[in-house]
Amino acid sequence: MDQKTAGLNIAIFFCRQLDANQDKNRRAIEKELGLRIRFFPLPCSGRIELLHLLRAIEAGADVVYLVACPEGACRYREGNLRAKRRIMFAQKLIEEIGLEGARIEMVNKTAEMPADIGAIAMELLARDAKVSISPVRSNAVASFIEK
Amino acid sequence: MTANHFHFPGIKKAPSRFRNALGKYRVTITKACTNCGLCVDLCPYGVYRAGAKRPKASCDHLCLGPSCSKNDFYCTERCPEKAIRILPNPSFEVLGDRRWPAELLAGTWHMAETGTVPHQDLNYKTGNSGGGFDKIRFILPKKNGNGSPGANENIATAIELNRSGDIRPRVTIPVPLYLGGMSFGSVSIVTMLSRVRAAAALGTFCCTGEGGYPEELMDYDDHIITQVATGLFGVREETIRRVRIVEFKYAQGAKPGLGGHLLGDKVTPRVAQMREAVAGSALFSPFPFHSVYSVEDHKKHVDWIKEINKKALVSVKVSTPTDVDMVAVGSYYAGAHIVQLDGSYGGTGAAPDIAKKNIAMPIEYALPKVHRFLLAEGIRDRITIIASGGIRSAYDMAKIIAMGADGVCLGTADLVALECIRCHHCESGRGCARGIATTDGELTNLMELEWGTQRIINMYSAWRAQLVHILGRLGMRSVTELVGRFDVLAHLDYIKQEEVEGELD
Amino acid sequence: MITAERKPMAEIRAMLAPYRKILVVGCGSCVAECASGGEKEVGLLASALRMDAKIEGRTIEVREMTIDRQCVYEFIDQLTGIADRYEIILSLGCGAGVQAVAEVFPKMLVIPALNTTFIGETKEPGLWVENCRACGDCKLGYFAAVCPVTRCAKGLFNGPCGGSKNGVCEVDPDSPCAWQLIIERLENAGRSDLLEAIYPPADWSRQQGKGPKKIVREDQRSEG
Amino acid sequence: MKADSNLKSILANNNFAVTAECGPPKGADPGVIRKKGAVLKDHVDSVNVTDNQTGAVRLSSMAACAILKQEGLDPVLQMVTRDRNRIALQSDVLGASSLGIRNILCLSGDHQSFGNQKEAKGVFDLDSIQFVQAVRRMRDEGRIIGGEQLSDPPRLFIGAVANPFADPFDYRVVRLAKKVAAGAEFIQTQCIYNLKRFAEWMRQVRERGLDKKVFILGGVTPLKSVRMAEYMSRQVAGMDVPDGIINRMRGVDPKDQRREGIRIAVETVGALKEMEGVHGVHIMAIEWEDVVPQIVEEAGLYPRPRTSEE
Amino acid sequence: MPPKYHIETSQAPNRFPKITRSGIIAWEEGCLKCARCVKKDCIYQVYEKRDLDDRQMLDSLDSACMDCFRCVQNCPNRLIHKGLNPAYRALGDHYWTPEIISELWFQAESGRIPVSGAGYGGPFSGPGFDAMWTDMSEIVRPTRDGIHGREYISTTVDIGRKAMALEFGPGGEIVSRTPPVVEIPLPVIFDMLPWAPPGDNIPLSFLYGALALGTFAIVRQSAINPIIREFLPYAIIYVDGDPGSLHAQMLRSLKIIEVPDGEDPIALQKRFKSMHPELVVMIRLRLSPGARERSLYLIEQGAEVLHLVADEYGLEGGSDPLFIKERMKDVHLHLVDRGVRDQVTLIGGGGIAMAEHMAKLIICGADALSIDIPLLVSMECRVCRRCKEGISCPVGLDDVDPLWGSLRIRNLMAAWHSQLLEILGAMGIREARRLRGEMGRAMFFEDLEKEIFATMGKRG
Repeated sequence: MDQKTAGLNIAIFFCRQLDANQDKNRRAIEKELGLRIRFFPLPCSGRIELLHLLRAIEAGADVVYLVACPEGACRYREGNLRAKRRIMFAQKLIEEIGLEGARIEMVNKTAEMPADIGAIAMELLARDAKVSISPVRSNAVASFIEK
Repeated sequence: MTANHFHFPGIKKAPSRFRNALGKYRVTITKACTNCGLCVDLCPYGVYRAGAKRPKASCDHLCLGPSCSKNDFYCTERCPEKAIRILPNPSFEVLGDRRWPAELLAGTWHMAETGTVPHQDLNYKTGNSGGGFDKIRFILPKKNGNGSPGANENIATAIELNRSGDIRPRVTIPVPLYLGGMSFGSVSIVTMLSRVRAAAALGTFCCTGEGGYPEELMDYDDHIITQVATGLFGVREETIRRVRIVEFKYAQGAKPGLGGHLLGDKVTPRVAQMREAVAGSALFSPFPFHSVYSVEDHKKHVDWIKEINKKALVSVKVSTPTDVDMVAVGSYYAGAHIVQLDGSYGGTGAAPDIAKKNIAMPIEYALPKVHRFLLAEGIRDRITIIASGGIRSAYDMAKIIAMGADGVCLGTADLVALECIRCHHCESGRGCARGIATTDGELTNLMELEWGTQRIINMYSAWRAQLVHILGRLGMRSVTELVGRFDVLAHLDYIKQEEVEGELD
Repeated sequence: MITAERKPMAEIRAMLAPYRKILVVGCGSCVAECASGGEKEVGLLASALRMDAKIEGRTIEVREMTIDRQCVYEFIDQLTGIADRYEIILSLGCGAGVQAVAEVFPKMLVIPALNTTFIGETKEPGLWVENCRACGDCKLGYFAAVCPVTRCAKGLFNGPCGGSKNGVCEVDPDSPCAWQLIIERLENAGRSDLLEAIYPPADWSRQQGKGPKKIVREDQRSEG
Repeated sequence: MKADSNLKSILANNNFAVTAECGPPKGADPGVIRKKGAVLKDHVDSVNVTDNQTGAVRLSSMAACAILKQEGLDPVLQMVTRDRNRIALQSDVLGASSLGIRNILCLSGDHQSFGNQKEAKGVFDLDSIQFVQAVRRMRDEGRIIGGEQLSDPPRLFIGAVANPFADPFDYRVVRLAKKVAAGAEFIQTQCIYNLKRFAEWMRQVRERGLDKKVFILGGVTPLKSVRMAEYMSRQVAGMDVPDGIINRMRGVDPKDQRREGIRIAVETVGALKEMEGVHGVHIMAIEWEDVVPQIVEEAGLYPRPRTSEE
Repeated sequence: MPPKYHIETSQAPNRFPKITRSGIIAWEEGCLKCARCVKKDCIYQVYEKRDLDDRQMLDSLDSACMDCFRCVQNCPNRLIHKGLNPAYRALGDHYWTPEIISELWFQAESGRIPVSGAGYGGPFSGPGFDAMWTDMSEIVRPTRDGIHGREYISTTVDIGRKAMALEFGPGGEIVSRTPPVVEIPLPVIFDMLPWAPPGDNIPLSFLYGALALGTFAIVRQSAINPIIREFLPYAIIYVDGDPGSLHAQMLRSLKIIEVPDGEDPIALQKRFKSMHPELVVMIRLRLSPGARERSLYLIEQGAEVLHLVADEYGLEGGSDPLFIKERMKDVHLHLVDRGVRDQVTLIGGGGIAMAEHMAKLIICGADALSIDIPLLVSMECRVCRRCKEGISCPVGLDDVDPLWGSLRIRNLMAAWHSQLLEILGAMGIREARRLRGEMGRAMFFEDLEKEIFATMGKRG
């Protein structure tokens, strides 16, 4: 894994339609990163709620991704479109308390991206980190890694 | 009344009680819609209803789905704004189970709503259990194309229930089916009455189950089978005298060897009064009859009923142990007119999962065993064999008759007609959330009697039409010709399409 | 229903700055419908406040509660025995809710998290539009059920001003000209005659009389 | 002090009236008003003073009218309902009359959101028609709204505005009729560039016989440039500048555009003079009052008749 | 008759929201807040009790919904849908199915038998244990009342070798030496786990559970530490280290010891017996095609108890492995045939996942069973086997509270016990000992298919 995101806690919400075998496919990265990475499968990305996103950050995630199907390819027609608007709303909300909006990001899968969620996660982690450790956890006891 | 002159009840549309019927497809109209109304005019199945801002796809359960694209009335293609989306209904995958998959449920709902077989691509014939009925097909001769119209009209579907040759009356039912016992308490009074009234309209019978004989049923005495079961709940000489058939329930396929159990929540004051028990306390029906430990004891029971009601036929309901054939013979010699074999995959209001899955054998095994054994004993013609426990469709019914039954007894299918979705929670809390298997006042009110009656009539009317169709294809003039005709059946594990002449259906 | 919008976080933070134990109270009625003060919004705001405190290294205790209606005492009573464990109540009710809660807890400071905006209608999901100003003297019967007080920028009773063009208001081109609607609807209904009448000045005393307005329904009042 | 309105006399004597508009300054210097008054004095019959036009704060219309009155002009007091409730409006009507102001033009006023006081509360206690009715009642019946008797009624020639170019078009005449019914005696219209539409409106006015009940003065505003023409066409609601006019402006050299604007204004005045039922023109040369004499002269409306009262 | 065996149960709440088969897909936008779903339609109050679990980001909507579909069918804007839950599908594998896992959870939480309405909704039959049905008694046979009845049905079984005949001395006194026998009140012992998160908490839960139930848990010799040592009376030590280090004092606190089937397990048996004659020695034997011969050999050499283990899928070793049920039948019938079956105790293990497997394996010839994974599942294990790969346990089993864990185990075993009683009662069998080898009281898929369906389609 790239060092760019080393030290960051990552929460990945993802649509299970992306990867039927998601449970197996994410193990390698779970093994490597331990509790620094958390996966939350959703039946559809449209099932994401603002509270999910906020609570993830509150619990100590530095970056929260929502990985969704390509636009226009949602099994429920509009799930990922709705998700996108919720993500934008959540970004604005956290900006109001002084966090970077970039801590929450929507990723629509593209044809170039790998098919399994573990590999997608690897790819996301290899990107340049847009943010550093969240002040939410650096200034307080992080509960993200606590169970 | 003879079956030949029986007038079958009419079919009337009886749409879903719920705002959104459940179908295989979901039709949505996007904001691009200009409310031109073309889709409303185009769709011959009435999927759309005109709306104030845009049409509502209020009946998308009637939609043909993407396969409609070959039709010139395909709305999605012709919508000027391309505002119509037809997608699989996401909820459909959650519905049902292996024995009653979503399509079979939806197909049955369709029959109950319209009285006709589904026009959508729904498999309404078999389930997805991977064995038994679901792997058995009829071998139908290839269509020769010159079947004269109306030829099926004279195909008889009636069966005789008293074949013993004794002095008791002959009882003929115009369809080879009657409705099985569901006690007052396990289902609501509306459900019970809907079934009884539908049975009366169809000229057949409905069994009370073990829970007494509510007075609302008395108008339908001639179409009621009253049940004497191991708890003897609500059994009175007076009620035994009212009816034409009395049924001994030894066991139930879903929980063979186990007693019945009605949870305290369902024991309302009315239920308690009927069963002569205390409201709010759980009721156990023991197993077995503590007065029956031998065939001789059993004969005494039958004699007792015959003594009390001199005209009634006696039916014996048993489940399907290893020695089911012996049980059937024993029942015959004890004087029963009807033996009902309840297979292990039958319905129940509540039973331990371990029993439902594991104890006793499926009806598909038991029935042929019994049929052949009775044939060998030379008494097959003297007794009526009714199969139950897992008969879900007209095809299951026809198959089990071909495997040796005279007719079938049904329960779950009726409930599905009443929009049961097989959530398997009949037993919990206030009972059925859909107001079918409940005694909760508010939930009971979810269903209307007329509607319930009509739904069941509609479904069985569609079943009868399918049975007639099968008999017609097989060149039979009566359902009695089908009994024990293993040769018209194929099990897909043992016979391939290439090995038969004709088509497998 | 009554609509409201969340205040900017900066304002809420400033008001809450001196306090550590905060009871965040939502309202399950109007403001829940317009997605500004229901259970979810309470959850979001509470989460944001907790994070905000963490960022600044403060420790705060936030409890979330949402009651069915903040403007009815019976529901506010659910806070009794809980409220006094907190230093301050942050109310996500409308102005009426905030004040009703304050009245029930005379010793507690109650501050609003919302700006109460208007009486409106849900036009479509996520879009609420004002259409009543509670003037207390409803004239919708003469104006084809389009309220000129609310929906005309100038509240004109006798026809559109000169700024109406292509059916939209000159003040807000995204809003239809109320008078255009009135005229169309009256014409469609065959009541153009109502357009010729001159409507006298309104009786605003019904809207702003002597202090807060009251409604009394004797039959609804209890003896006790 | 003149006993009555000069404008009223001109119109009553079947003269083709000429009025002009004068915007007060954003400051307290009375000299600006006096200067504008001097420019217009001989060439027009009356001068309208705008009331915080576009919602921007300016020297008060009432004060400016009083100054013009001192300078010997016949001012038309414009009063909008945006800024005053019925108490203030009626009080100011009495005040104006007491200062010898004899003409009033009742308007609702531009919405406050267009001005430099966007956060202001728009009053709009009355609308323009209710205001016209109120003034008429004060004058003719000596009663205020609500019926209380005045000791002395105001003496005012009551005007209102009309915009033939706003939508819905068919309703514009109805609204005029309502204003007339409410008591308006003269009407000044929005600036006319689309003569065809104005003519159609006048046809409807005549059809209802309104030209016999009220004096109609067509509004004329000289264009300074193509930019102004385009701006008015696009940005000002209720303004109709046809492409023909814009193209005509575009067709001349920028330095000659003012001249062309004047030419169009003169032609418009000419056309209005010929139009049945039009009783005069109202020239609104926005911050360009000194062009008014030229237009009046070129339109052949100079010199202005003297009225008998003088 | 011993006192009626009864297992105390009490509700042992889940630590995590249940993962259920389906989830609700609800679009929030467009909700009319008409509250039909909340106020009128949901009789389970799922919507009113909504809560978000931070650890799983799971909405209680998903775990509490009972699939009645009323909200789906009555939402005026049709905003509510249902979908299968991906996390549910990801539970376990083809053998340890999500259905099995969730039923185990239910039993461990409540101690109750899973009961439901409507007929069986599963497949007609299946591989392994699903290819057989158990019998019941009807009319012509005496029956029992099952769990609600008054008659006592015993589930006790014996572990040890039995003398086939007693020899009497001249004075009528018994002179034959009877080998030691350990009685367990339910035919189950707890086996070692094929995989598990590290630490003492899980073995301690097992040992506490064994103590409460009156049975035993097998513990590796190598895993014994001072904490585990406290529980040796409820443990069966599996000798995976140097037998020499097991001193007599330690052996005397044991009732049963298990030795691997190595070069000479009988020698090891003799060695332990010489140190502690009352000790029952079990020989752990990997199931394989050679199991019948090996079993016969060991019995002839004096083996007392054979623990025949399959893998976690119930399969024996080898290239074309048989399922435990088939191999158990094979071994059992072979030993019956050779007249030695009654001398020994056969314990089967591996792939036992449900209560019914218990009854079915006993019918196929086992005296008792050893179970493993279901005990872990009772503590909310999801059979993801992440621990096997060294990934942390998603439900934190390594720091589970052993008291809670043992309560869950007790609940599960109570439910299994009740279900065994149901099966025995339905068959009219009074004790579990009598069920062993009763293949005539079962129905096998292969036999029935041949008998019933093979003749179809044949004319004449």
